[in-house]
Amino acid sequence: MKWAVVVFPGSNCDEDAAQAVREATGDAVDLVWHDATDLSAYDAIILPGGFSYGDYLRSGAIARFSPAVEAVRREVAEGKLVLGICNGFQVLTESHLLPGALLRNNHLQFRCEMVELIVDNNTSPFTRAYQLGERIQIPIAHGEGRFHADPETVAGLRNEGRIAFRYADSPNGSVADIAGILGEGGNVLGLMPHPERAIFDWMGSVDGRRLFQSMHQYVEEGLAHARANA
Amino acid sequence: MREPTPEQIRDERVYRSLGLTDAEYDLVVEKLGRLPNYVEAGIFGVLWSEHCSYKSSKVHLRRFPTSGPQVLQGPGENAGVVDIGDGMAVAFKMESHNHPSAVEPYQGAATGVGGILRDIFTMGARPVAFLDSLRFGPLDDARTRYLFSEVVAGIGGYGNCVGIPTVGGEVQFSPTYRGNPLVNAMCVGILPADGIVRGTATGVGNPVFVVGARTGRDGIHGATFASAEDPEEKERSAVQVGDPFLGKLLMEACLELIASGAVVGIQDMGAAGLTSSSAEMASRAGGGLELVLDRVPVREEGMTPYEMMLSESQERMLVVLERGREQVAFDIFQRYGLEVADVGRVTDDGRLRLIWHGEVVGDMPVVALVDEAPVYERPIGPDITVESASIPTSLSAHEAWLAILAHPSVADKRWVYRQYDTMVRAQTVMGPGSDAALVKVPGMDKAIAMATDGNSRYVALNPRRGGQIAVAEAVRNLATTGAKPLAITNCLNFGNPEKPEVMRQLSDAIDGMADACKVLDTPVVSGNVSLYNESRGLDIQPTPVVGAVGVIDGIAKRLPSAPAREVAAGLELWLLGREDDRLDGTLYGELVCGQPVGDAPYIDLAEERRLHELLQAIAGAQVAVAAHDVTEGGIAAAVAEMMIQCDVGGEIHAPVEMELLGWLFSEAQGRALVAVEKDCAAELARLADTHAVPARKLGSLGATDDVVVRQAGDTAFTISLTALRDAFERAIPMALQSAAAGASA
Amino acid sequence: MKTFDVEVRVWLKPSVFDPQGHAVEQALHTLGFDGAQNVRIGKYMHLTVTGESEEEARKSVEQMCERVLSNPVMETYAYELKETGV
Amino acid sequence: MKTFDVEVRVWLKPSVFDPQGHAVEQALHTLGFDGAQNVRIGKYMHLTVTGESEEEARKSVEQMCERVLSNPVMETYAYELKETGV
Ligand SMILES: Nc1ncnc2c1ncn2[C@@H]1O[C@H](COP(=O)(O)OP(=O)(O)O)[C@@H](O)[C@H]1O
Ligand SMILES: [Mg+2]
Repeated sequence: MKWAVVVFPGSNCDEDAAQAVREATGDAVDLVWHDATDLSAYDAIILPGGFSYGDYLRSGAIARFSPAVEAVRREVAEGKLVLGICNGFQVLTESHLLPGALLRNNHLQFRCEMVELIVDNNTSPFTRAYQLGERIQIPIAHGEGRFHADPETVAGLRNEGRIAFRYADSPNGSVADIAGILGEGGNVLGLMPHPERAIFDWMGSVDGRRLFQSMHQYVEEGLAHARANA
Repeated sequence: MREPTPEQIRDERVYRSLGLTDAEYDLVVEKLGRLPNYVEAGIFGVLWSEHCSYKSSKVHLRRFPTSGPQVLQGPGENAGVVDIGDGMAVAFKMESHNHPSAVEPYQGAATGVGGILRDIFTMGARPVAFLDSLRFGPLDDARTRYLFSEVVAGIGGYGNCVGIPTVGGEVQFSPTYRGNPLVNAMCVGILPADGIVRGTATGVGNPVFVVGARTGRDGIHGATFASAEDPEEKERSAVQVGDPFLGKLLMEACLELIASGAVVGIQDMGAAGLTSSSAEMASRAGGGLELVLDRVPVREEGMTPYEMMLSESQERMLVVLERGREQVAFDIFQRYGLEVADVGRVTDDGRLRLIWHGEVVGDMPVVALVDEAPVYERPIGPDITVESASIPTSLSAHEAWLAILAHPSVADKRWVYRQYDTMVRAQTVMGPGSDAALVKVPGMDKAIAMATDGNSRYVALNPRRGGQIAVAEAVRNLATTGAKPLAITNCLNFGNPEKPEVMRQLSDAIDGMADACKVLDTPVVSGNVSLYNESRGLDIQPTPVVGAVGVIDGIAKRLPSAPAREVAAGLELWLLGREDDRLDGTLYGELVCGQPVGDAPYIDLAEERRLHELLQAIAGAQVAVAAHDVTEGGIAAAVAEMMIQCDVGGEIHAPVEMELLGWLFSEAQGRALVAVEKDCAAELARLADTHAVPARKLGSLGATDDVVVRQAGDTAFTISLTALRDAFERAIPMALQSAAAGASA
Repeated sequence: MKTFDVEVRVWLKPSVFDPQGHAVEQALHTLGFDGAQNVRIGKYMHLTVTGESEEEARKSVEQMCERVLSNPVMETYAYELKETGV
Repeated sequence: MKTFDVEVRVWLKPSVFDPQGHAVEQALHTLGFDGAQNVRIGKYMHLTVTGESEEEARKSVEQMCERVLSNPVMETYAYELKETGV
């Protein structure tokens, strides 16, 4: 399978995401500039962390107008996998590919540290390699990660099993301790923590690997299936 | 406003407001062979300022050792460069942003980080880490809490956004910094050993470009006022605002441009903006530059040549390209949405010539501007007499232990560094919280080690020995992780150089630093001097800050500063280095007496070097589980820090012949604490023996949840690890609880 | 073509917690401004726009506000517009 | 005791560079809002204060603005105040 990592002006975890994909899956990854208008050649697309457009105005607010995000929208409709990490999650909510919004942390500070997450869904293409209820260690690094949505939306997310990860101990005041959510079709995941920073032993955790491996497995199975049917 | 004429500048002594003394003005007239006009006088003023010309410190800085087989680029360029083997090199430098941070802490700190970042990537290096060394007054003061909170937010605000991890640093608090905080930022970058780019404007006819942000009226005279004595004057310079987003794009575009091979020379427009970048680039090439100011992209209408030359707008670079390859630059910068303007060309007549509206508005010999800037042998005060003091032991060991861990200089700095992205780039092997940070060289089993240090209490008491200790501590931090130290950078933060006693401190501290650099084989490859750190006539304690860089081949060898909790119980604790019970220069002494007392702590540089070599050998042979150096707060603090970090108590034994209190809190140098498995202890002792370093089993981890101190077989006292942890972890957050009160929205 | 001065205010909906407003309120109380209550902090933007008519300019400002300057998920906006130099 | 509604606007002094305004302006142009110029972004604050008289309330708001709500080194402010429920 083939991965794309979209690079917006100000993205800064693009290389990190590519390194993680290569390391965890051995797959090929392209860094794709934000003016790309066609991403149909890729099986999975990552919107990486960073500060696209300096996070000015609101994080993700300007990046969402990129041609690449329009291309992402089309691929989402096609059922492709799209993973937004940190700033990528913010871009996804700003572009309404995911519900809600990410607001300034309740303590007003940027916060970078290892946190514990609880896996709340292990049937999605992103989480199938985890156990339900499993506690995993993944670092966060954000100033605007407080997930907000109106109560009906949150109830909907809960009922539809679209809360993928929750914080064991919320570092930012997110509603329902939400750390990551799935899109309606289950093929979009946005999460504030950085799985690409939990890949090697020396990073202090390797729990991020399985997220990329889940995606790999899911896509490869689909590809194998398609080949068999062809 | 009309600019004063050359005659008015002379008659009304306008040059004084431009930072020139009467004698300096006369020298300008002599060098020019005529009266300078306003823009010329302004240019001389900033280039001959303390900040740009190092006129008070230059004669002393020459005493630093600056060469060695590992040095690829010593002082004089935008940053120093050292070889780390396997074809790779690191570029690094530290810089102060003290005065801007005192006026507007968030932006002052942020632009300090942005400035040092540009110094690194101009060398052709990919920046991979920041460190920050901070000094503030005591936290009981609302203004200090505001400064501290905002400086930390500003460092994070810039560093996090540009995507470079802040992996280490230090913060110390002392009344000496109440009116004059220190903000020193260090940046480290990686480059191929044969890929160094320099800031030289060579090749007659080559085009010169201004790239990045537009030039506005920000910070005009920042460099001159940074050196002015009058704090009111310092404040007059307009606040510069950093744009980390633009900084990130500029970095990527410049690195791409450098990789294209079209760059002849490149330099950051830091202090004194276009003036210093153009003059310095021409000076290094021994040539000249002609700038057409009408072509400089400006942010505001009606800007004069004077304003354009002196503006300190952030995120700008001056680039000389190979003629005929301009299109490469246009293409790259356009893709990043950045402005690029062809503003002039390289000449061979040795002059900096400025053209505006078709007229020559400035024409000065480059040599006079840069190389022949005045150099002062300022009067130096008499030798500082140092006496060892007997320090009252009025604080019990128990009380002192808690008080020292709760002293904000020693206490846990997590409140600070968890506001920094310490892991972006996904190469951080050890971040803040360890003795030195380790950042992997991508694709190699090799990491760069780095740390900053500088204890002004020692320098205030005994500048020479304090200077030695500043270097030794920084370098020891590297060795403690198992890394091989390579070189240092530094920031010399001192008071008013016009006072002979300050010059004595500066001169002696430099001698001490040089002593240590020689013995420890860590030459000085870059640095920065910040003078006039004073408020209301009171100078700060002399504060040389050292940034040390080393390398570790094989990251599995690294030594963390504490064992993992699961393996801690049962480990033996060993002390490497000599036993000592003198309280000279200690934090204990300062807590008891309310000020630094006695001599600086003991140091012997030869012993120090043997310890560093031993630590590397221990790491190389993978004999130990963890190592932590013994510094402020002595053995007591070091032991507590290790136990708090692994969350396991233990016991330690003081030698019979030592005064217990002194032994616990002595800050004698050249020592480290090592945690080893029982089976490895003999090998550790053998290695110590071959390196001629005293080594003694100090105690062990586990067996108790508290910290038990024994002497002569008896339990001297027991202190609760929980109490120590609370003191250590809560001190800074608690002091800041009311910080919101001082902060503006 | 006419030029208009525009002031846009954007603030969080009442149902959304505003930690910054909360922190400022606390700071005000600490400093003795006890009467300060219900502090909410939003954005204030100033810009100029051009248009053939005021109506056209308003339309364009509204579009900017809805598409870019505010996020309806958590924010509300208001603006004022007046021709410059009149 | 009377209660007043207060709106405070804080913005960067004209000589101070506003990177956020600059970036937003560029974004507006990319989206086709070519006429948008001179974008500057500041803060908009809403609060209530109490006071015996309007004069007293104004004095206290001015103090708040100078000490907490704005940073006089680089910002300027303006405010409007009116009695609530009147
Ligand atoms: N301002 C800071 N920025 C980043 N890290 C910091 C800062 N201050 C302290 N630290 C980190 O906290 C740890 C303890 O600092 P310090 O007590 O100064 O260490 P040491 O005594 O070993 O020099 C170190 O890992 C250091 O890098
Ligand atoms: Mg240390």
